[in-house]
Amino acid sequence: MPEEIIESFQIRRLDILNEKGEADGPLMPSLSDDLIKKMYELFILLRTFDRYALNLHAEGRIGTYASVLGQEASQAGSALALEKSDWIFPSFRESGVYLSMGFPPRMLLQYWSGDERGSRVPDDLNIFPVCVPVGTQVPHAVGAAAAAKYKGDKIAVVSYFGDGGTSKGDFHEGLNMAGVMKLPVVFICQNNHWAISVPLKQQTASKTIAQKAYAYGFDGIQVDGNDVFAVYKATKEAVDKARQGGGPTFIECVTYRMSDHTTADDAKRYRSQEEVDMWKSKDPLLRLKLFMEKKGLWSEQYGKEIEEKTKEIIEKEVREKESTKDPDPKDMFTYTYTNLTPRQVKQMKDLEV
Amino acid sequence: MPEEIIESFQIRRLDILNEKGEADGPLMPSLSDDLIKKMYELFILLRTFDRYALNLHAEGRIGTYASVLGQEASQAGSALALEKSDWIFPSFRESGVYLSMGFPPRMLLQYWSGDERGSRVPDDLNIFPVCVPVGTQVPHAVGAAAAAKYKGDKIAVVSYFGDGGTSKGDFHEGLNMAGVMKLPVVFICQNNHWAISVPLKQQTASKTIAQKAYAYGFDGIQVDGNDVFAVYKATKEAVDKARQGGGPTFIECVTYRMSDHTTADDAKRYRSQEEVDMWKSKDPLLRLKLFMEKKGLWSEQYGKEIEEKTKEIIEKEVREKESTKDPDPKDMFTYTYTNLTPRQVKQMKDLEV
Amino acid sequence: MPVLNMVQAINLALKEEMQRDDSVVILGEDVGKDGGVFRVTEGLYDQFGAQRTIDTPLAESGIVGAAIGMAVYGLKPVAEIQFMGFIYPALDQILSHASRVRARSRGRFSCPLVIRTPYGIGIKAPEHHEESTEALLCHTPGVKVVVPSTPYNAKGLLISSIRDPDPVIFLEAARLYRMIKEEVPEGEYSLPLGQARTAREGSSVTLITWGSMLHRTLQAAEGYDAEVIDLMTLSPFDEETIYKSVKKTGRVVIVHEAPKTCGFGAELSASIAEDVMLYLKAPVMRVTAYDVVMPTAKLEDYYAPDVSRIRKAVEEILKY
Amino acid sequence: MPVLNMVQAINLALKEEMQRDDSVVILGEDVGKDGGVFRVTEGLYDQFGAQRTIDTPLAESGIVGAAIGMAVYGLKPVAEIQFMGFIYPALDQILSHASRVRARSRGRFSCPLVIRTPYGIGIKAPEHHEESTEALLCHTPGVKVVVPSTPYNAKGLLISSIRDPDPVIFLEAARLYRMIKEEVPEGEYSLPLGQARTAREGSSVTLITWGSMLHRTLQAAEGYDAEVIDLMTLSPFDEETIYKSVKKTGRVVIVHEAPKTCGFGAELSASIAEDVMLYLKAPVMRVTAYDVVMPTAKLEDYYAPDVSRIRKAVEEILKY
Ligand SMILES: Cc1ncc(C[n+]2csc(CCOP(=O)(O)OP(=O)(O)O)c2C)c(N)n1
Ligand SMILES: Cc1ncc(C[n+]2csc(CCOP(=O)(O)OP(=O)(O)O)c2C)c(N)n1
Ligand SMILES: [Mg+2]
Ligand SMILES: [Mg+2]
Repeated sequence: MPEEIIESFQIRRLDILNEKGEADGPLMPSLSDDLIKKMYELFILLRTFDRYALNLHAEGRIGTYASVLGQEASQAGSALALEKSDWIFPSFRESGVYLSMGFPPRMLLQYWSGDERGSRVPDDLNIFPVCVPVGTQVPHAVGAAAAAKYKGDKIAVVSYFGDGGTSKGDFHEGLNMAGVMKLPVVFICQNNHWAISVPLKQQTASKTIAQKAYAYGFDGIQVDGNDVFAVYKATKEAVDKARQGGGPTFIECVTYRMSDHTTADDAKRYRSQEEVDMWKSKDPLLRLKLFMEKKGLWSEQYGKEIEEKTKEIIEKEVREKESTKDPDPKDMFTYTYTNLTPRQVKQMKDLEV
Repeated sequence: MPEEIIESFQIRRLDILNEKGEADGPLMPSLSDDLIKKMYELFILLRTFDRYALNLHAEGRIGTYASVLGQEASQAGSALALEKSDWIFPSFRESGVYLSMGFPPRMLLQYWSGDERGSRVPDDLNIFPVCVPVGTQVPHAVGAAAAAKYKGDKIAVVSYFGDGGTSKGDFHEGLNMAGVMKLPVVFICQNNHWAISVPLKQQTASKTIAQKAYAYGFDGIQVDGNDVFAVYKATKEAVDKARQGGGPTFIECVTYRMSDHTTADDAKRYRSQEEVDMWKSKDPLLRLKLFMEKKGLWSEQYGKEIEEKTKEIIEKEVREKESTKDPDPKDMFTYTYTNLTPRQVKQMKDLEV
Repeated sequence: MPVLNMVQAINLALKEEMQRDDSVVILGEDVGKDGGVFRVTEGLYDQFGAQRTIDTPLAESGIVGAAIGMAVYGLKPVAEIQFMGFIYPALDQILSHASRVRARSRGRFSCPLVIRTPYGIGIKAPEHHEESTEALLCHTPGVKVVVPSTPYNAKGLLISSIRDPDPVIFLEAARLYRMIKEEVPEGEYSLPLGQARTAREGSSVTLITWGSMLHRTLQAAEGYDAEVIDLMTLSPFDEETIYKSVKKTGRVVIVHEAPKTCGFGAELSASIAEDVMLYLKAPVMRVTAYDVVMPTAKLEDYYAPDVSRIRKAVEEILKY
Repeated sequence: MPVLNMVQAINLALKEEMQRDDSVVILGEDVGKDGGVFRVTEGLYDQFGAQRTIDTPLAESGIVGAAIGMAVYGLKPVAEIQFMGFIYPALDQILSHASRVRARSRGRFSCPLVIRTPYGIGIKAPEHHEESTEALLCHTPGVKVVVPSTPYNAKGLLISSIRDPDPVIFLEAARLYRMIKEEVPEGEYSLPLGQARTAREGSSVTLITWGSMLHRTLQAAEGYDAEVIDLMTLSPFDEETIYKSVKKTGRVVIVHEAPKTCGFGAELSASIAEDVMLYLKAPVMRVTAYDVVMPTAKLEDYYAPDVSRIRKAVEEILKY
């Protein structure tokens, strides 16, 4: 009875599309040209939305905004692998996921303006409103997955969070419960290397984030989060497995937050330009474009067309958002409970003056 | 750039002393006869204390009590590897750790009677009072370790918790911080297979508890928790490593809760007698005794002497505890803040009537 | 009609609601096979199976967080927190989410969950097992707080809580679990949330209390022409019943077992002062626990109001 | 004397205490290299290094739990919670541990820590960034709650809080951080905890408030013979100063930005009713936020008291 090895693990990493736009043959999933174009068009949508949102903030026309620049592959790539019937529990940096699922851009802008009507998710989307307290959305996803399993619904639930989110107790409690109950849930960590000013190394001593899954008895995989094919493939496999009763999967998308944390932040205070530049060369859009060019799926004209179409869409959404009247102050009473309490009825009278 | 393995882990398990009392030669640490006898004597102390406590509860002379029966090797074995200058943050099932560190038995009985003076830890012991909210003591240990490191004190901090405790957010937040800061702290999980009525399998899907350490970037090891030599050795190595700046270690002691959860519980409602019987054969005391017999360290007479001496000690402690007057109700005011608040001064007058 | 104690009455409410509605599921620590540490969920595991009486890992924030996810998805989860002292790790989920799902999503999502938890003094259990921090929850718009005081109202209120479309915290006085028995109808009946009851009529002083303290208060009221109001729901609380009584008696004593400062009694007193002060013949008095860290068993009897402390206040207020 | 805003005053207090006492350490999210999201800890990382200005992982319960361990071990940790809305996950550590270390161990251990956190409305930030739930903490015996209202008292109170042997929650009104500047002495001075100050003298009505609301209240008081009391410490609060003023004016308006029900105003009102009711010429009034889920930027101006709502209450109470 010597000292013995009783368990071992190996953490896999998936890379398909490299920075030159070359895809690994055997690993490359079979994707229709339409889907690949959709990926590209979503990238443009996300990037355009992001640019407009940053500008609108700079002009004081919306409030604090959290940019998704650099994380397009992680967000659009994973969202595209989902069905409309799947449920999504995002954090606050998932504008790209919302947009990819068809959430109206003007509502996102409303949200970032502090207008809560922006969080009245359209009835045909099973995506939860933005969750600000980091990590707290994880148990919600687990509970929804438990409910789906109990009801026999063949859906998957996806929870998004950042590298910082993995430090929170709720992350742990949620993943552990998902493991025990073998729930149809996929945990997608966008490891963008920073939690405001805290670099990954100070967030956790774990070499990969993917390996944290093994603490909960299910598989974790690391993917190049700037590689839309890898993200798509890993997510697709995970949601399929979830729907088939195979239990949870953890996906670490290794990516980078190209912007400041939010418009309230100044990243120059704590990180080097060299680091940012290094990641510029790993841009998810550039490599997708190179790939498509090689396949004959991209031309200058197509590129221009998409850009213009997208700009038009976003500008229209901005106009619509800006022409929306401010919410009725009474809304805060109306939605606190299903019915007003007697005390609220009295208090509401203040607003009538 | 194919799918590749980027990280791998192996979980080790340490067994030294088997159920027949045979020790593995190469793994056996070199222990003085005195230390081995001390282990035995502590086992008897723990068991005697436990028996008396259960009886006192049955007679209504103390309140709810959490038995340590079956976990003597995990508790005494680990405590014996510590120095007096080390700091300990126990949960509520560590009577055996308290006793092994020299905590007065009568104070433990006071504690379990709801007399808070039992938690006024003697000045020469760095052990924290019982922590009831599961898992919450883990960050305390981490903070103490950070303080020790900051001050340059060459000590180790030890935190104890159960298998159930590993599910709590505080466990996660504490271990993660310890990993990042590379702190001199040892996490000892007494995996006794049950958290009240919840069996290990429903607590976590992780095959071992030890492997959870790899989520935090440090080593975890599983030991036979009913094998005092294995527990001692693993703990000693871990505290030495901590003191030398090597950072945290996680030790999973695989053991079994032989009694009900507490005197308020009836384990027959949820677990089988067969399982309990199976673990009886793995008794930590029996195998230590067999080992000592073989080594000529145990004789009937020695056994009887120790039992009687221990009984006398415990009986004296029980008498002392029972002859102690009840605490002054004013104590609840006296210790809430360093100084009484004006409001408390007024309220305290009630007690003067 | 069966004569039940509070544990049995709550158990019956759960059983009937689970029978009636497949979307009602129970989750928590030891609620399944063990039937709960107070046996409140006894028998439900056998009847409804592990899918509907879920023994969770030891993780209160996870339990409440998962219950929120279930509720949003369309179930009606009834989560148990083993003791109120262990609800604190779940406060973030309650304050930041359960209470806000409806408001945040402007009604697209709602959160019809119930969190049951035993609270309060009187069981001589270890530290953290006898908390009474209802005021924290009552300061949280978006959740309701219900505190039954007898087997009959426990069943009726729990049924209403489960059917309520908003999150409800349901506080069960552990001291009462087996203290009193009374007739409890089988089958459906429900007591509306937000309504107090007059547990005793009287005209010279109004005693306001809830949950565990009701019984001591009733005892203390004996021999006086005292009205006793049992709030039953703390949030939203029934101003009307209180004010009616205050207008009649002009004297108010509030009894609760939480520390005085910022306890729910403060709100009652402040509301009365604001709205019906001109009817008062005497200052509103509060009989409460002291502003100290809650002591354990040996001192707990000195901590919370007992009959004699309540009587003393009644005597004093009657002097005005 | 330097003229500083509140951020600078707090920064100075931290710097001076860290210089004076090696056992003072800072920990929290982004407090180190970034100097805090409001720049309150700016420069401390450069001066005192990563050992004393610790950028922690994103884990509020862990931060407070670790701070407790540090305090018990002999340090004087000053933990920052990035916004008060993120203190909830740490409430368990505060309520179950920080507040009880001394009582539980009968004085063997103590917990001299400070938890700083920005609170309150007025910065148009996303959800959860403008909470004002001080009442929860004031209902917790064993912790103190301090809320400065100007750069000068922020520095003095923070120094006292750091030196206090018990745990202190230090609430910094984010709206005030850069709103006002005043002379703040360099070097040691401290303001005792538990003492209110009369920010404005008057004799016809007493306005009681704290933190961010002080300035609106002072504005509202203009033109009236109103006394304004700035509590500065909420727990334990200064009954004496309040009662003295109430005895003089006979009229009280309490102003806070938390929802009304079970806000700290309830305690003030109840205490006044209990202890000095006979001096009152009018019901004690509360001007507070509404009992609703706190709205975000677009509606926040309708939510909390503004000058006109405070004035309305003053006008009304003066009619009595
Ligand atoms: C519980 C909690 N604590 C603190 C914050 C403030 N905060 C907002 S985002 C953030 C960092 C999040 O980092 P990460 O999870 O990596 O997500 P990212 O911003 O990189 O997308 C912090 C500290 C918060 N929102 N919630
Ligand atoms: C936060 C919290 N939740 C619930 C409880 C009630 N409780 C006490 S012990 C226990 C089980 C603990 O299991 P484990 O951690 O394995 O320790 P063991 O009892 O086996 O020593 C529970 C649920 C508690 N004390 N604290
Ligand atoms: Mg990040
Ligand atoms: Mg256990």
